[in-house]
Amino acid sequence: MTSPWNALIAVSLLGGFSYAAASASVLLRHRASGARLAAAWSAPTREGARLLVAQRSVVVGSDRALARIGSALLPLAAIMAVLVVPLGAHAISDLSVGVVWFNAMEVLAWAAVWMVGWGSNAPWGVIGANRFLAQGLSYELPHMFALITVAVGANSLQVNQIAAAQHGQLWFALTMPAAFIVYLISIMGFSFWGPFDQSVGRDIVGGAASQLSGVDRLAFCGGRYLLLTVGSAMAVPFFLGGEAGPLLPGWAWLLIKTAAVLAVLVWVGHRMPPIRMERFAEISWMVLLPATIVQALAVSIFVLVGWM
Amino acid sequence: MDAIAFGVCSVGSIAAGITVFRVASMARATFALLASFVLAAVPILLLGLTYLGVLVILMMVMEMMIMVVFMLMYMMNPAGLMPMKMVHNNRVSTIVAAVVFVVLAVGATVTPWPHGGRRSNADPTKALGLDVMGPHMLVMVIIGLVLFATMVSAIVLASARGRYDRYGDDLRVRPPQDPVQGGLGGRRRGGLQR
Amino acid sequence: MILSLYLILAAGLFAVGLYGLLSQQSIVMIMMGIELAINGVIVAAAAVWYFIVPGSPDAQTVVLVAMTAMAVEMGMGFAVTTAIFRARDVDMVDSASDLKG
Amino acid sequence: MDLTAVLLRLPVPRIFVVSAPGSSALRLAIERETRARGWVEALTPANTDILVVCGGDGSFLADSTEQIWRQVPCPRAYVQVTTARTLAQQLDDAQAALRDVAALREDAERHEHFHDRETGGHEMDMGGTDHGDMGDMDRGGMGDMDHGDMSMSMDVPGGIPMADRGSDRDGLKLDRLHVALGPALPDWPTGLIVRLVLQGDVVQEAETEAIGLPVGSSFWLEAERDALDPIRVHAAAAADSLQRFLSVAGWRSAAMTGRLLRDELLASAPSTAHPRFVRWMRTVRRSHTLRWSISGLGELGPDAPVGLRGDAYSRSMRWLDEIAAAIKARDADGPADATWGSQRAEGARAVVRMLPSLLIGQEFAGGRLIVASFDPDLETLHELDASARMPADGSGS
Repeated sequence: MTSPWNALIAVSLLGGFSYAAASASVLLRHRASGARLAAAWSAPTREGARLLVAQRSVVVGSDRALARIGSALLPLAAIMAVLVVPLGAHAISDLSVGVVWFNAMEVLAWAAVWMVGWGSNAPWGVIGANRFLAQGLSYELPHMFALITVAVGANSLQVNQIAAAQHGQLWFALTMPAAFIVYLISIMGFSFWGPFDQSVGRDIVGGAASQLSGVDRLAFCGGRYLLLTVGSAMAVPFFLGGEAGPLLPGWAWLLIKTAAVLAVLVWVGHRMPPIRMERFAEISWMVLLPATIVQALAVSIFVLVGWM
Repeated sequence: MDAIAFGVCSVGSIAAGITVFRVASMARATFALLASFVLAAVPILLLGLTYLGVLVILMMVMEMMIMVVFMLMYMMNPAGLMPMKMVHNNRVSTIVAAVVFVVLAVGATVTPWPHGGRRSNADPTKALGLDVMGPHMLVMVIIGLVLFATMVSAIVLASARGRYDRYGDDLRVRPPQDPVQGGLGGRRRGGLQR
Repeated sequence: MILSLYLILAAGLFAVGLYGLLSQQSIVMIMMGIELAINGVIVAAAAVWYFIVPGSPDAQTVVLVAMTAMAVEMGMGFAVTTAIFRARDVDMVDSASDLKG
Repeated sequence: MDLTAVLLRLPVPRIFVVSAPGSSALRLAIERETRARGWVEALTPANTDILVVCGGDGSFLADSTEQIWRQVPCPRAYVQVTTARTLAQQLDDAQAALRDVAALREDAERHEHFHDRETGGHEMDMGGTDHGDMGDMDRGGMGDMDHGDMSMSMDVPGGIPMADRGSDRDGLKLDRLHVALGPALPDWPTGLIVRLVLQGDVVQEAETEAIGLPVGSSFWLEAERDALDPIRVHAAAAADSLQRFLSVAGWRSAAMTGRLLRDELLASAPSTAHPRFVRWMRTVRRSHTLRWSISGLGELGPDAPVGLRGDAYSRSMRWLDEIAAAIKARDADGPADATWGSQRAEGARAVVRMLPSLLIGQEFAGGRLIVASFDPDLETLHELDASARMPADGSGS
């Protein structure tokens, strides 16, 4: 356990990056629709204020308890996941099984989204909730194999050691490209972002989130950006060499790399149309899963032979 | 600190476990069960078994989310709008459960448990890994086989459509005849488009 | 913290699970009972590792095996439920009593 | 000034548009105005600040509007638009109303009180089992969830009957859900209602209805009549359909550019050859993901009208072709297709007839995309039907 200041810094960085991601997303949308670009930077603040003063909506017959727990769980999961993200030399809590912890927290999103969707007692919510489970089952196994590959390559489940294992070597993004791509896909999967936002899709008028308003919606939508940010931040020690980089100090490289991954994901979210669940499920099981298994096998052999 | 956490979590875990059988809504029952698992994982974490504790949380979240779908599929009245008793021999079960609890609890308290061996300094996760990949390799191999057998037989049992339904009697039909087409291949090409 | 408290927690979980296992009619609810009981076993095994045999990881292996048992039980349980449901449209054990040997 | 008042000054309002049949001109005006102000459109009443009802005298949509209004959380404002001239002023007034703390407090109190009563007693309009009735539409016709009646007549709390069951493709006989799509659904063809019976999210039964349109007035026909360059109007109509389709497909950025292009085409602005639109067309046309994600949906064979043949992807690409032709052919104006209006009407008629058979067996997402890939123009259909009854007008088929 390190000082509470570390926790404070980590959480505020998380918030800051998420705000920037939300702003950037609005910016891209304004550019596409021809609206004023200058309004984008303040848009998340304005939206937050709007949701803070709004009543929480009540749908007759809805399971309010579940919906509210669910929307609060989403940001909570992201904040707990950030505990193991290394910041400078030390994470807030550098668990010896940081990878597994991160995975467990990210899976909490399944429960959160499902609770919100089911609790809304609207067909949209239920369809959205079940879509998210289908998506979760599709991305999760390849995602886990990607994480396993990283852990095998670094000989550790501890996030800092994974980053350290890439010092003076090729980054894991280069030595295990399949795992890296799958990892990026699964970030978008668990934060239901961009091509994988079918669970809150427009065709089901917002899906799981369709009946949310007020603080609940703020927590839910904010939590989604937090998850996206945590996923991007985690990509840096996993695949992009942690704080390795010339000239600048380590923490600066961490921030730059995180921002870069986040920017790519936000851009992809606007550049690509969503992928329908039934199509992605088959791709995931028939292409991504075998690819990650082969990747894991290859990395294991490299480790045994001593190349990594 | 640890003692408080242990007390709160273990009482909460058992309470959540009881809630599972008291609520009418299937969704709530599932999440009560999930809460019970997560709370029971905290005492495990307190013992220093970080890997197993986190693994319990990870696995149970996924398992419960799959379970909830089945609950909604097969239970009548999944939303619990209508309170209904779905129990048989409730009294006998309660008594049996209570007796078992008392016997086990008394046994746990009065038994003179042998006092612990030497605590090794090694990381328990690493020790577990070395164990299942070494002395207990056979256990892992068997677990693997059992899981594989389970996957195959569960799919055989649950699936209504086999490959003859998909590919036709001589297995030559391409693309496969699925009610909803997947993302790979099998797109019908030809005169229809454009 | 002492061993017996952990074992009482495990006994409590096991007993609640046993109650569900014995009293519920729906197959899915019975499976919930089984899961609770197995979770009791997991807690007990973890406690035994810490207090009795911390030197060897055998008890940890038991936890892994118990978790596998849960997964297998779930997978097979749902498969059987689906098969019965498709064939006979029931999900209550009382209605499937002719499956008794 | 207290905190609430400060917070109330900040938000960018979200508007939810309910458009009556025959009010496409107003809908387009609202969309233009929304964009100019940088406002955002809401997808559901629960996330709405300003409810805008456009067109009609209020009687037609009264029932569902009432339902929607009930779900809008405070602070909220209501606007009934009848002409485009007063639109800007009305929206300004609504925004001012959203900052009036005292009035909002009062409204919020009433609203809360109402909800307490409603949720406390479980009095439900969900239990209605006559699916044909418009008043049955809980959630303002955005998809009601009335569980069908059940043979077991149990005394249930709140009068909510349990879902009925029926056979499905997996042979599991699961619960069924009755959902009505339209008329007040974002990105949905005006005046169309589709009633679905869902199992999970698989469509088991479907029936379509084109709700009666009080005044026969078709925006697109009028625009074509008034325009100097009908081809641009045709392209604008295609852009409108395409942006809706892309929006349903979830590709929000592309849909928004499509909407901008539509307005530029209608305004006959010279900027349509702007590199932004050229780039947009290239992006949409070359998107493998889009093609891969939607091809094979709702295929129609040679017995369908020419404009509808193929699958959802080829239909959307035809819209793109139309737009591209209009943008490129600025100088060399060919003769516009004189039968454009009647083709639209015939297409809409065919769609209403064929939709059920196309929807059954699809998953919900596929179903929405199929409907969006036709985007039937019921206004034109009704106008031409009406004028065909009057012998003086010969523009019908």
